[in-house]
Amino acid sequence: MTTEPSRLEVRSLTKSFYGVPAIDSVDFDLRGGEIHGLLGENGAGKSTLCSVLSGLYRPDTGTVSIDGSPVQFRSPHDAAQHGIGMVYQHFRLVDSFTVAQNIVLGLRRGTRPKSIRQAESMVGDLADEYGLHVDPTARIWQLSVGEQQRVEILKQLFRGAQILILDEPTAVLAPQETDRLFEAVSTMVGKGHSVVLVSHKMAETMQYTDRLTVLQRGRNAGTADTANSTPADVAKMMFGDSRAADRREVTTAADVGETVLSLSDVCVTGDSGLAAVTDASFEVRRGQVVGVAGVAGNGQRELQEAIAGLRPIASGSLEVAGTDCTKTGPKGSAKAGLAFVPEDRLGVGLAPGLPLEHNMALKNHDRSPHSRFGVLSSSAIAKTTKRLVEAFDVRGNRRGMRVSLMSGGNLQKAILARELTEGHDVLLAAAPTRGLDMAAAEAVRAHIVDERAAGRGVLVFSEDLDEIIHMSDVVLVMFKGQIVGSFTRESLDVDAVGLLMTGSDPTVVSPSGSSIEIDLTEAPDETLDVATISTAEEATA
Amino acid sequence: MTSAIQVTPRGYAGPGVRFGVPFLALVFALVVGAVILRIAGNDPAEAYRTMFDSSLNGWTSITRTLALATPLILTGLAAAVAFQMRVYNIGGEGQLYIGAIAGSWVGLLLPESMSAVVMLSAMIAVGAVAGAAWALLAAIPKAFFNADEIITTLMLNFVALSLMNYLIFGSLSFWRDPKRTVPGGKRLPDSAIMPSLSGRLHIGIIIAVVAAMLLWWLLRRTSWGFQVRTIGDSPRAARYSGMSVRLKTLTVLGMSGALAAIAGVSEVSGVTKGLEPRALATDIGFTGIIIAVVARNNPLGVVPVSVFLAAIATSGSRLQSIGIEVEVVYLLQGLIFLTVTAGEFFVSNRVGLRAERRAEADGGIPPSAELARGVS
Amino acid sequence: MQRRLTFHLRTFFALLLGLALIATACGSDAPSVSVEGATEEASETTDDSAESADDASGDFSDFKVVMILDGSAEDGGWNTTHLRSGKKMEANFPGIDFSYVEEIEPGQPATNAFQDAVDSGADLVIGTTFYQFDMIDVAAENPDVYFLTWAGFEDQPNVGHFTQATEDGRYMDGIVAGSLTETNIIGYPVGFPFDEVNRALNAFTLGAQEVNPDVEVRAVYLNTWFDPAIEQQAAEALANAGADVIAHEVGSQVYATVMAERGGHVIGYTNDWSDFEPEAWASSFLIDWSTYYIEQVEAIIAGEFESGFSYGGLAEGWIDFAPYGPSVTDETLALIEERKQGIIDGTFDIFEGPIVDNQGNEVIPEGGTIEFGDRNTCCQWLIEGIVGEIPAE
Amino acid sequence: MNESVLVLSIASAVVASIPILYAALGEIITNRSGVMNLGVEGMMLVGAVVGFWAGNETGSLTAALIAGGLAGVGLALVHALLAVTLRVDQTVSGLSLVIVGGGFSSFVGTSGEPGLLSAPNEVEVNPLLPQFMQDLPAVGPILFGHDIVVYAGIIAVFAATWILNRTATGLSLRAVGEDPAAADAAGISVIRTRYAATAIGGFGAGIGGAYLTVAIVGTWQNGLTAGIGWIAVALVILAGWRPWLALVGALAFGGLNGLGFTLQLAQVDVPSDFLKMMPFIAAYLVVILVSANPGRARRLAAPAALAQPYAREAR
Repeated sequence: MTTEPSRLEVRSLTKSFYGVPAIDSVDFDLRGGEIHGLLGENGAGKSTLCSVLSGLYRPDTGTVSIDGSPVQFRSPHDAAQHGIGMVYQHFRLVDSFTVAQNIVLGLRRGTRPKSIRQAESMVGDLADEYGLHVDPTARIWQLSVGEQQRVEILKQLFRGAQILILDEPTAVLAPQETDRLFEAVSTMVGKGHSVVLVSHKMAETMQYTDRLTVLQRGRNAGTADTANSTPADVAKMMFGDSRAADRREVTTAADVGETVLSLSDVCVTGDSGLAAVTDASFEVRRGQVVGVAGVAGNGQRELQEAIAGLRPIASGSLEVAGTDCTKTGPKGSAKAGLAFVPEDRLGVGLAPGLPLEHNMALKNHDRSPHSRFGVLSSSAIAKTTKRLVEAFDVRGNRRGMRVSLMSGGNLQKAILARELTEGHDVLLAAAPTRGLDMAAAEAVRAHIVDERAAGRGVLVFSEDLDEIIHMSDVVLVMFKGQIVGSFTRESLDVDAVGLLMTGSDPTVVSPSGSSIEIDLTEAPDETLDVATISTAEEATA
Repeated sequence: MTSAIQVTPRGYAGPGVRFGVPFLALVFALVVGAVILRIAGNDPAEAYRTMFDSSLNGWTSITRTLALATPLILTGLAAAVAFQMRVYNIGGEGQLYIGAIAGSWVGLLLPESMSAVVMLSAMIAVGAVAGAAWALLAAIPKAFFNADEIITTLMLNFVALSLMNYLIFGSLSFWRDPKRTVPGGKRLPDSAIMPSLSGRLHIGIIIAVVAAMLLWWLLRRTSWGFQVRTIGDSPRAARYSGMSVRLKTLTVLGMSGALAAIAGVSEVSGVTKGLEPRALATDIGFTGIIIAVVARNNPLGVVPVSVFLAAIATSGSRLQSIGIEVEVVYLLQGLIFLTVTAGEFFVSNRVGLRAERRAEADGGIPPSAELARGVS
Repeated sequence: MQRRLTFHLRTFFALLLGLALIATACGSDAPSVSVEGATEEASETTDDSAESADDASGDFSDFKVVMILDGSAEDGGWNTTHLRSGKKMEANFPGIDFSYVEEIEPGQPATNAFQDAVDSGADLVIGTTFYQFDMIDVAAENPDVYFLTWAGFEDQPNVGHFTQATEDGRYMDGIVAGSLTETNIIGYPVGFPFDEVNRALNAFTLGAQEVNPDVEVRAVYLNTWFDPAIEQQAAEALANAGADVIAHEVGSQVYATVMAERGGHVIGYTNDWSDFEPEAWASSFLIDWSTYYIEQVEAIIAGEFESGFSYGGLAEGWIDFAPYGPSVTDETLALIEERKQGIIDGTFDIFEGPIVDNQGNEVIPEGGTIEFGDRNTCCQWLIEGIVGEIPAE
Repeated sequence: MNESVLVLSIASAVVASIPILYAALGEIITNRSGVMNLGVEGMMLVGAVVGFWAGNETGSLTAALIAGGLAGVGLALVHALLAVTLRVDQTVSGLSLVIVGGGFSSFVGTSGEPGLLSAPNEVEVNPLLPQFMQDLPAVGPILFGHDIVVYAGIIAVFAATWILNRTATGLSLRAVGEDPAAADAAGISVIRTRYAATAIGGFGAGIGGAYLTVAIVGTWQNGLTAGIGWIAVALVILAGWRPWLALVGALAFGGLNGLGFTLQLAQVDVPSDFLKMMPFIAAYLVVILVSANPGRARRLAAPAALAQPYAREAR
């Protein structure tokens, strides 16, 4: 396999944004019939490289060759013509169209089916061939995330893609769905396709790829055969030093105190008018981190919004630090002692087009000293900003500059600065480290753990199961709007959590959705291995 | 393999760019206008000199330009305050008519002997309330059902226009002067007419400029304005921080409607002196929208932009007397709108033949996902 | 590809630069022309003081008249009529400086236009539509300049108002329409109901009834001053309802087009459109304000201007007629001649009572009439035989 | 029977609806690609003056319509440049177009010597179908008595429906209007599609304006369209961006003024000002009703990316 010539050859590719290179003189080779992992931290240039390869961006300098002949892509269509298909992390599907319509969308005359019926049957056949089962007549908005991803892959295969680029395909998938995905990927490779697997998860990269390339700060830090590499080698390529090994182990639980957040039978209605959260009951106590695991789109966002007062609670009750906040709205929850770090940093947590000063005063602009009788004091606001920026080491601000120009890590620190310096008893943090580089994520986790040490309660939502497992004293699992599992640190079973996240093992779920006891000794060995691997990854990462 | 033209979003536009680009756009419009004038067989230099003479050269010219600018400032402010919150009130035109109808109603209803101060205050107050109420016809559906206000306010313009026409031309209403041989509004009593400052310039200009300063202060220096600007930037961030988007939608659209309506009161009271649909339906509201955009929704910017547009418009009859078609004025106004709004692209984006290698102050690479959210 | 793009861009900028240069070049040689014009204008203005010195010589070059039109001078209707009258006046005073500005909306633009006219040294400014409120302040501030404005009502010593006796012409048009209709339905689209229109409509119907007592005149109100697309629909609606003659008010040629299509006849309004659809063309009265304009200029020069209201019809020479269409019979023409002479002699009175309105009220008793000078405030009623109503409160 | 007021009124209404229909169809295509163009009135005015001029020069209906259509395209491309390439706020750009279009049309119309104002109409417009069909009772005048442009307009409705819903081109167009990023990723040029759709919108409005002058009114006047373009904008919303509903709406609103006059003649007193409000009140109410009822919104609502500029590099 390793002796085959390069299908795709990239030489000294550079692409800049804002005059800053996102990738800088990158070389990259892809052989026929291989799965090639592309690793790197966020911002290392993985997405930019993929976007150039798929024709979305035009590089500033450098060459791309396919089967030895140089090519220039002026559009994604051009790239597709040369057999490159890209599956984005955020799917590029038209929600209101059917699966078949999405797949034939944009095909030129001659390559597209004659009718939509024909398209549907062709899509059906293709799906069977690769084991990517999905109903060709279904509309995209009716499909699950995993199904939508299959549509994306089918779309590329339908267009004759020989080289498939999968951009963090497992980020949105439950473990079981991940397995199905890689089954399909190995089918593809078996049929002669080459696959680029973009990831920042070392475990899956080590498990599934033939070779891997690591990008670091926009440069190629090395390419290696996976079989000959160890996680430690790869980590070294990613970070350049052993800094990642410092990842602090979570200390034992502090003294658990009184209840600061309590939900009983909370039901919430989603945007579509259907129930998004059903009968959620749990509590968070002082000195405790409660983590909620679950695949995105299972009601987490609605539940967060309900707790923060942004979404009405249809039935049930909510208490923040002893105050009933069922109907008090965002101001009420905040006043009762809730600090909230939302999932969407820009747009929810911060007003992206406004300066940092404005954003630092977002929640208390109408109180003294920031304003008196409705009139703002810009000097008081500037003073507060200065204090927060210094306390939380927020960098990259310039007077009058819109905050959206700051990096993700600094934005998250800014939000934490604002949320954690007001008097509060409980922190609600949603996907607090998503999209952050390793150092920034670590700083954010440190702040969260400090909260527990300071005797406050923390409720964390994350799609990163490892993060949840490492930080939490109590792990809750959400599936289809319900809390389907509850584990203490002692009772934790990673495999059971994975199963519960996909809703695929009802035998161990008690009817009421209350906490369940799982005997660790009964867990199959294989599962333990997975858990061990992921733990190892986190340890090295 | 470099592209010839490279467009990159400009994160931070300095004052040179912010003021220089519109200025260049203006020059560009004037050059294109000159070419058109030349093609039409006119002398561009003479045309532009005449425009300058009749609008800005000398106190008399300035007063008439300011008089023409008065309603434009107010409708420009009406649009600017709504646009600050990204509520697109396209209904300034209709709100102006409603203000004119309500204002003249008060002026005709109250006893003539009433003092001018009371009379004018009552007219402005009732006109503003009526305009706000008319705007609420779009604001309430917007606040409660998220009904697209661009369409609702646009549609209400035509309803208001027909209503005003009906009052004067279609019926013998309270507003119509039965003694007139040509349909027209009853003339307002002297106490209901805005006192002149100089020539045609009436106190409406003071109201307009004070409104601009007040609005600027409200938006920039109060917590109300803080909230409006937050909502304008990100309604979700505003809701997250406990602001009532719904209430602000109602108050901002209401305020916007009130400002446009005051433009209507100012016109009936200071210029037409009665409800005269033909003189009122001259696209003052629509022009206000474009003024607000050119002024980047800054209330203080609305004033000079309005004055500038008024200066161009005021020269119509003088241009004719040197043999230039009056249409040239409309054409030139349109060109200026187009080039200056197009210029905004060059304010928010850097367009060059090659991408510059210039590090942003941030130093880091903004992850593309963050960028997308920042831009959209 | 990119090279080509760059090339295009360069060409474009070069072209633009070139155009700008041309523009400035043209600009730079222009001032000599305009300076000349300016000095001319200036000398005129300074000569104003000596205006009454030498009018006997027949040179009126020191007298300046500016006419302000609310629509296009080429509208073939109201404004064309005014301009035609103005040009006749111009021809009457050799050397007189006559100019006009068009498309001046009422409101601030009109006020500015009046002010501009005064500033340009006009001795007389003529406003051709209801500019009353727009010009009255300018008139008050410039007592040395004279103003004439159509259908005004407030008096200033230097302002004259005027309205034409449309009924004198409309009666004759009515005779033509009454004699031509076969369906006995005559369509009469009007912009808005107001005194002047009602008066003309009444006179028209009286004329039609004189030759055809069974005639029904159907009025529709367009609720617009000028809007050919809507006028077209009104014409269609009238034709659909059986009208075979349409007598329109201020408006466009669409009525002629529709009537020509349907084989009917059209009666114009102060336009000679006999060439447009010659077969359908029947008649039109014309307004000629030149008599009035000439009188006023003479009075101003003689220092005898009298402010106030003037009303003129056939006898005063304000009303004339366009050529009649081929379908109008000699018999009809003879009757028209008789009635014209009668009005001029004072032996025929259009509004001689009894006249009953279409609500059944007697509005002019037996033996009564409306005095000529009072007619401009008539009518708030429509006579029997008109299908249509004046909108109520 | 064929002389009855009812039959004749309906026949007149059919013709009067044609300019609105063409303009609305064009705007539907434009909107479906995600571009909002409020400048319909301006494009119609430009189409009207250029169409009338071309008809006057050539005497040909086809030449008049094509010239008018192309003039509309010219102005539409200005909007495309501003709204698609330069990403100017589409509402503002559209409003500017109305002002520019109005100024340009009156400039062109009055600049010549002699101007178009006094020019006669040289274009002859004849019914398409044989006389015996036109003479059929009731259906003759209503359905068979019209010129080719009327039938072409109705064919265009079906063509537009078919293209939008049944062809790959329509699928691409709708994809650009629903989710430009997805369309871009599928290899569809968002910019080209939006330019094309905006140009088609301009062509429709231009033809509508030209037909109004040469076939209906027969003269050119300043500001001739008098709000028809705005009615078309309202109609597109009312029709929920569907061509066949636009046809129904155009027939209803096209005949509205005529209906007003017919009612006046029948002594039914409905103030014509209130009739004129109808399309706008209807569009206002429909927008509110659709928004108030989210369940139906999915089927009736605007293209998801309507009025949103698209920039690939910004993603």
